[in-house]
Amino acid sequence: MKRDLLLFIAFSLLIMVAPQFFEGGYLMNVLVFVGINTMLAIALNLLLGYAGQISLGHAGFFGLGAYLSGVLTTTYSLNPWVAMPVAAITVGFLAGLIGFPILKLKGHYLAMATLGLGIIIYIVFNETVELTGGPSGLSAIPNLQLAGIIFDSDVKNYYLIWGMALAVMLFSINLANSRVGRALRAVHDSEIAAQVLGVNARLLKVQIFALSAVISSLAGSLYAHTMTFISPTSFGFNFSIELLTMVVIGGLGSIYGSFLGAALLTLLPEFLRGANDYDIIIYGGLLVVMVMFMPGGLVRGIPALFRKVVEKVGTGHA
Amino acid sequence: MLEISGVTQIFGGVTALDAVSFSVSKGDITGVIGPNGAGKTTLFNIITGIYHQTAGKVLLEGKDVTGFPPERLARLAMVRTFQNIELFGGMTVLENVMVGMHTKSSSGLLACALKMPWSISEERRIRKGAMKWLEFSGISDLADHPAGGIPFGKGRLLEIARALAALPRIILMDEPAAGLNSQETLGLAQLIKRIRDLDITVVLVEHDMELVMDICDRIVVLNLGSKLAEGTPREIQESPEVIAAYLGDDD
Amino acid sequence: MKYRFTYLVVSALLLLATNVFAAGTIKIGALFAVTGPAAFLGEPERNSAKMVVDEINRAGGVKGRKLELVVYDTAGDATKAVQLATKLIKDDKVVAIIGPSTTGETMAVIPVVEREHIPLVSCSAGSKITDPVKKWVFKTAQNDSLAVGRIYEYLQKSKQTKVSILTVSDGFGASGREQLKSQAAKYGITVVSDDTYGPKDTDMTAQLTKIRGSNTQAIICWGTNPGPALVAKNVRQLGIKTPLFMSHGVSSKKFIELAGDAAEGIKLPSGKVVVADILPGSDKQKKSLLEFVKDYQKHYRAEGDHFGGHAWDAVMLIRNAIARGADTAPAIRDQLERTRGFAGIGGSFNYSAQDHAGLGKDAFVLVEVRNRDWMIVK
Amino acid sequence: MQFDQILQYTLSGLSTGAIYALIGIGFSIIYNATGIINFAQGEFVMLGGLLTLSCLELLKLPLWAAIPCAIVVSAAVGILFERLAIRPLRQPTPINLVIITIGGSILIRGLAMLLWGKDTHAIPPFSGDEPIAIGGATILPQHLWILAITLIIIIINKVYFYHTISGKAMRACSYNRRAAGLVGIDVRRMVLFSFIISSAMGAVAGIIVAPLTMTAYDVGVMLGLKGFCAAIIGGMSSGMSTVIGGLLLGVLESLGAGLISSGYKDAIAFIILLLILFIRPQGLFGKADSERV
Repeated sequence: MKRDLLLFIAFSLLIMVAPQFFEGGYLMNVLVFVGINTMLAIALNLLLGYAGQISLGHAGFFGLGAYLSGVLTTTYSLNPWVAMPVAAITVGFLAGLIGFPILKLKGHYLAMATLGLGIIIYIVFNETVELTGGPSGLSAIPNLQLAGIIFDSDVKNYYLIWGMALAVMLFSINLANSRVGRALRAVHDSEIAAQVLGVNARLLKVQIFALSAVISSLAGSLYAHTMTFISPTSFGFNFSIELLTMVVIGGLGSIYGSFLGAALLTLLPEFLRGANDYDIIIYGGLLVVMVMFMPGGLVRGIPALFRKVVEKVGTGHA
Repeated sequence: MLEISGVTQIFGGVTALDAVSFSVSKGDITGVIGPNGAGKTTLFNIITGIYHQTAGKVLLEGKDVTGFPPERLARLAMVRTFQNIELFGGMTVLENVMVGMHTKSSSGLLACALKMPWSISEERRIRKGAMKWLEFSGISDLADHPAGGIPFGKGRLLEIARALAALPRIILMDEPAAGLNSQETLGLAQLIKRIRDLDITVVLVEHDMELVMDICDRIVVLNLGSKLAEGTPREIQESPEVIAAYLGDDD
Repeated sequence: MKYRFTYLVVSALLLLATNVFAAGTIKIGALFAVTGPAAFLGEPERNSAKMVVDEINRAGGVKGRKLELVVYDTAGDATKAVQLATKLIKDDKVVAIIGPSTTGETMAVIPVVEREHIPLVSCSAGSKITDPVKKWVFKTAQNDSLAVGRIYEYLQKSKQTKVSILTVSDGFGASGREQLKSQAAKYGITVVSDDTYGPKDTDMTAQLTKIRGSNTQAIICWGTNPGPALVAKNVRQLGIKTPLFMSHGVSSKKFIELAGDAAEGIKLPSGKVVVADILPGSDKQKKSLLEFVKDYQKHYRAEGDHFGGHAWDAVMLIRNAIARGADTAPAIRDQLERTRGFAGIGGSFNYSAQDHAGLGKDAFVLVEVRNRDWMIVK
Repeated sequence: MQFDQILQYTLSGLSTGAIYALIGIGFSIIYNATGIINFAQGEFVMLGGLLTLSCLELLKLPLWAAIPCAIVVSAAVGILFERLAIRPLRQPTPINLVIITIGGSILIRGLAMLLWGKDTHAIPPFSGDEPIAIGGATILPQHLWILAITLIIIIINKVYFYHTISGKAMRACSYNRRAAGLVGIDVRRMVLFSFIISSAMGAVAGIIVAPLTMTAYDVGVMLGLKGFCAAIIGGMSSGMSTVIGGLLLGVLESLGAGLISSGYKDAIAFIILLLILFIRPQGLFGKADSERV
């Protein structure tokens, strides 16, 4: 408990001083997106890593948040700070509603159903042209403002988004180590045993599905207000897969793992800049290799690898 | 305490249970025995709401609980353990037992995540309670070990501790001695008796006759889906039908 | 992990190295969708931009200074486009940016360049990029409205008033659909049916069957390869005799190759590049066009298309601005706005404070596919 | 509403549906033998088309030789995929399998992009492209090819699964893998077989459809998903129900695009998918099965 808190404080401090090292540079901009992706990866991880329920449609919830915020603040001139919770509650409610039938499904079937859901949402973004601007996108979404500060630069957005992301992290760490979090993990390990102990597995899964959608929606709203422009392509099937990759690479059921996965996958294209056409292969290859050789993700795999190397070196000398 | 009346289960044309009726009185240790395929585990699954029977009723403390899902039965203070222990392997031993206290705590999702004062104090209470049950089962030294890595025998004890943490009035155990060595079985017998002393009704399915005869107050014998006999251990041992159908069979 | 570290060190060294050499050169950034669904735009654009920068440098640069082109691939993704625009400005310190390839990406990048005061010469077609005019944003691709106007003008002349439109559901199709619907009334045309198809669809007979059942006099399909080729084939299969029009999105040999015989008789508005060799000698653009086609053939052994032309124009416009003495971002912007009568690939550019699109109707010619080649429709 | 319009919608729908059916059966075969939903199934459709193209243009093979060549190579890729990605998996949980087949599909698609580029390619029709009139509707000779080949494949399938030893063994695996293993069936071999058969079938689908729809490195994604919808409607059967599921899906899509809204055409397929999963997870024609819920 104490250790968790210390770790979190250390992590937060690191995040907060980080901008001192690359103030103003392009990396700041990438780090803003690392923040948004961290929120999304945590949202998916709560569902996939803790509750053991897969979703291949999370880009849809992310998009719903972004579009609701975007449309409410442009067409209906709502204050962004009002639009954001309105969007989140709406998305949470919708997710809860669809959650009951969809979470009855298991494994591959759940994967396909959520995938279908994501694609339907994507098509709706494309087709409701009067509302969303359709494939051409929605522009002139206002930046967030707080006490006279307009969040329109990378540095300001960095603090805004990482503030939110850290809050989501703390929220999730607390949740994971609580009565509800334990019940969730119990459902993941043995649904039947959890039920016998009085855990309403179905309700719990729906709750987490809705919570996960709410966090994704918040990330979507922040994305919309940071980018000030959104179009459907950012919320397609590919992005759902990218999120899944982040969670798996980082480590299922680890909040810091989600951060690692999000950071790696957001920064990776920067390293691969020279290998334009090859990045899709590296991407697919990474997914395959991780599942095969490091099923616990980076957050567990790296320490294990380290131990192995230390052992090898140790025995080598002996 | 628990009353089974006319429970019938048909799986795709095969009758697994045929109008089984018996009752369990409060504070007893009741054993359900029978050869393989007698329908013991099926019966347990029906009582605990995992299967839904084709016909018949289950009454818990006089209340008709037929068709209730397992989580609702848990709230009515009935819990069970499994034949192939179902531990939460990704969690520590202590956390496993803490899940057992689920019905005895109430903090919701938001309260937990936002660390509301009442949820913090509840968490403290859960931890304390769970520790107590670990001590009761004699495995408190394993509290911080991952449950996935402990020996099988300890896993049994953990599963029982976890079930007890739900403060049940009745506990059903599916073959608690399966896979245990004789030393561990002796310990188990002691534990089950201590559970009864807490005024918890125990129903168990078991193959280990020695154990059953030693600890049970009453025994129900199933054979091929029907009830064959019911009585005290002595009565069962002397029943000619049981000897013919079951004890004669060297199992 | 160690590997990555080495990689970092090496790339950092490389970066330093380029910076040293870069003294005296002028850095121009470029964002193209080289991969992803809009790769048919991004790839020729990147190729053309690189080619023309090489040519300029080989000829001694501009006013004795070499140009350096920094190209990033956006994969057609608006988020990436914004990140990379920031990277170009903050890390590479470019004085102007060319691209991005699609309207969506351009709209996403606009707030960045407006904030950072870097001129952007977009290669995408959406009218809303420069309407209303934004101080730092220019474009080279012809507005969709001009292409639509070309078709409608022709229909009006041949006294046809009822059209069916079939547009692809992506940014290109959506923008065309908007223009087709909004401009119809001006030419006395009514849109009798309005259908869309998905960019990955493989069969459009359902939409066309519906169109066949209407009393339409012309079918206008707005999309980029391969969809329109399928539409052409489906039209032929269904035995529809109504004249078929396409957009400038398919004015490349690739379309004729894909649609085969079904392409015969299809008319579409096109940049002049595909008919460069048969243009009348009086055409001001002819010289640029022939030069572009020849260079592209030489460099890439492929036919240059007008998408590549947008990037060519963008580089040349910036080059000319620099040649007029500008070497900082604000100066380049001001000089761009003073561009008059530049005969490029997309048309004759005349920018002004009120017009950052710069092209007139003559940017498009109406062409028809005949004998697997393009003919100019008079 | 005219009759010949409806006829045209139906005919177009049937030929698209036949392709969905072939891909759907591929899904079902692997699912039944292994319990895996192979998200890479669509990529074999892409491989079929593009490999045929290469055989025609690079190797200058005639069409009748290019097609089997493409099928064999696709099946070989299927073998590699099973050997390198599925078999060595240490923790074959459903989630890991979903992820690894997705990873595999991205990888295959990426390699195809490198090999064949990003362009769309046209493939000549098997026998001319003069439209054939049926009532008020018109179809192409290629449509007849599609329907005929689908029919032949279904018959071969039936013969294989019901009248050959290895087919029967495969069916045994699908009923109960453990029991099949106990009676001496080499389950791993059957798994490999299932990958070979379904990748070959995916390739056939890709080959016969390519002359109509053209082909590119990324055509597999949507077709694969639609094929999955067909399989779900058919209750994951590797026989007639999935075929009917595919045809039904094709016709509904085509009618939906013509009569309701062309923009929501793809949404129709997925709404059907969700409805079936919610209401009748055993498929339209199947008996209840506790596996899916």
